Amino acid sequence: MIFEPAQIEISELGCERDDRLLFENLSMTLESGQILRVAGPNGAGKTTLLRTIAGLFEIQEGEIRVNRLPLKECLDQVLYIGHKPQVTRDLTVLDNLKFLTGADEARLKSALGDVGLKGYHDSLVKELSQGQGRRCALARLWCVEAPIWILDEPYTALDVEMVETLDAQITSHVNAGGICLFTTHQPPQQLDYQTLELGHVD
Amino acid sequence: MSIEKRMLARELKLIAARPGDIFKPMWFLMLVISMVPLALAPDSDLLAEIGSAMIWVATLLALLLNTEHLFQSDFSDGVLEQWLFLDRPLAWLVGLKLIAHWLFHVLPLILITPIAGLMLSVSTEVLFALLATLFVATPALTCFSGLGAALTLGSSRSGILGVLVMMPLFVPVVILAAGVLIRATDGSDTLPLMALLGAFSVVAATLVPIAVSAAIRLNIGGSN
Amino acid sequence: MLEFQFESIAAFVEMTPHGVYVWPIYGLGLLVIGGLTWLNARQHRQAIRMVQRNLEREESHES
Amino acid sequence: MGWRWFHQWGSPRWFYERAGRWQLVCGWLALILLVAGSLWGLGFAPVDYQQGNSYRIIYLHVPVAFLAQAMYAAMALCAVVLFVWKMKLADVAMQSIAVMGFAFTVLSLVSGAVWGKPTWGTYWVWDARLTSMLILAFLYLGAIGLRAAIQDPDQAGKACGILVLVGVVNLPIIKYSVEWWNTLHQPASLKLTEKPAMPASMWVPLLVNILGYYIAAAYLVLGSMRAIVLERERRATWVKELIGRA
Repeated sequence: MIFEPAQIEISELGCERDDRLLFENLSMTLESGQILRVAGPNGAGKTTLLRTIAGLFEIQEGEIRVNRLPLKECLDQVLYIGHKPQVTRDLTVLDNLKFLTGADEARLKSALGDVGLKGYHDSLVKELSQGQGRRCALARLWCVEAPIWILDEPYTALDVEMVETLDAQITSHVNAGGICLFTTHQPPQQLDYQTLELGHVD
Repeated sequence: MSIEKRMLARELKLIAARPGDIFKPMWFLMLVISMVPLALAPDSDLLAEIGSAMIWVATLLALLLNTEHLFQSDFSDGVLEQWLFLDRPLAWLVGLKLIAHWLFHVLPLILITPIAGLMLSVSTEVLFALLATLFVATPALTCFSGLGAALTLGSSRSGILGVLVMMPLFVPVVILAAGVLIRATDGSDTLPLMALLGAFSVVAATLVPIAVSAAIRLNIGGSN
Repeated sequence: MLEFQFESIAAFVEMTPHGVYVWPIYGLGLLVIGGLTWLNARQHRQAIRMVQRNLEREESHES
Repeated sequence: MGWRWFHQWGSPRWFYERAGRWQLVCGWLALILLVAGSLWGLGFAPVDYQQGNSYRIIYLHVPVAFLAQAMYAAMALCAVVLFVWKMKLADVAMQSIAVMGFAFTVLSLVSGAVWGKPTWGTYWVWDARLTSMLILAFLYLGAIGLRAAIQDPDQAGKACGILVLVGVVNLPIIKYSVEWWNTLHQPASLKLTEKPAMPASMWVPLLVNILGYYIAAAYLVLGSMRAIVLERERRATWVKELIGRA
């Protein structure tokens, strides 16, 4: 599928947490087709920035507009995957995804095939390994139609093969007109991305 | 499938996965009720007199017990923050969750109170009044204790703080319900009080989810 | 209007028969207000000391 | 940065410096009024023909009971200011008022109970006023406990704000229901009613003390707010300058 041209406009964003200034006067515009990696040392505010853009944190200073509308009105266009498992351990893989995505069963099963969880749809999440649980959360990237992806450490607990699959999926997403923001400690080889360095504000 | 149906379906599946969640509060209720004659005296007249009030208080405590962690596991799994991306206002989703909770966790509790009533020799008329008050009052109680649960989400050492914080707000509900029970014992008209209780419940069930959603948003904004 | 209602100071203190109830309450009131004043002052002192410690630490870092 | 600028009340420094002076004025004023009012009430107001000297407790009990309720309303007002204008000073005020309000509520409960002993022959009756005061004490405790349980001060403040707002909406309902409950259960003879016709020589000192306690409360709240502002702003430059200079 092809997305309408999308745009995220961040202007003069500032954030302070626990009396520490994380970033200030952060302005940038992200357009369809762009991949942005947010980099920086631990505690630099990567997660805070991503969660702010995802609308999970209240904006302390500045403004974020998506397609010229305030962020709050556009949250259904955002797909956010964070540190937490985002799956319920006592439910099956399929039930978890059904609740979060609302997609039909056939689509979900094919997405599970894409992330290498074919045949696991009836397993409870607590029976899966950590990597498999992570794949289950990531499977949403194959069955949700949101133009803006915000991925916090998506590569954690993935094997080489899955990393490649994920890179390919991100590439095809932005080629279709999506936007992707992510953080990671190991820079991915096969992506064409820009980098935003955090942790240099004083 | 609409988000509303997905919410309810998920709740049902969670219950199927963790049936103990339903039974523990019932177990608690029956235990508390069994303690009453032991602490007081096995005198059935005496028990009948205080029985309905005891059952009310015990049900209230049992309800608090199973609402205390209403949002906790979804919050720590990170599922709760995904609610923000669903195409519905958070307060609406919270309302759905509370309705599901009431249907699947509170209603069963109410339905076993007649057994407790028989154990404490409560008369049939009073028993019906008791059931009616519980039925009408518990939506408000569920909403308030849900608020307590949401307010204390982010704090790791909250203990039963959510319960302590919300209990004073139960005063009007308890008083009105007691009024109904007293009138039922006298044989006088209970309808006006029931209507008042119902009105309180409806207003609480409409407004409190907004406060709950504010509390959840606040706690999501505070966690990493 | 301003006429002392008791015959002596002793009667004032005694306040027959209710002195035992009245005086402790006023004592408690004094205790609460005084205690809160003391607590505020202590909290204030502690805050100042904390800032001073931070300043000293920063100075020792710089030198 | 951090504190959103919202005329002077948004500036912690402005508040901290001004509040020191206000606190001093309030403190002395309260002291004068309270000493005058209390001595007047204790020694110079005429004896009540029904209750004897025990009624002299009202010169403490009534002002403190007024304050206990007014301070909850003040806390709710602060919560509104916090949510509408994001003014953090309102949160500081909320934190201070919760503690002071609780103290005054307990004081009014205890003084009410001690007054009850010679008047009704018992320390505690489930009188409507006593009961709703007790509930109020629990509401204050909730606000204090919730704040203590949440680490991040901003978040704790907002959580408290939600709780206080829900509480203040419920407070009149609680009061009415308790009153209704009371008439349902209690014989009217035990109802605590002030005699409407109180001679001026009795109510003038009461008025002085009411004013005195209100100002004393302002003094206490300001003092506690200053300490909290300093504590929260300990990393701000103005604090370092202020204390470094001293």
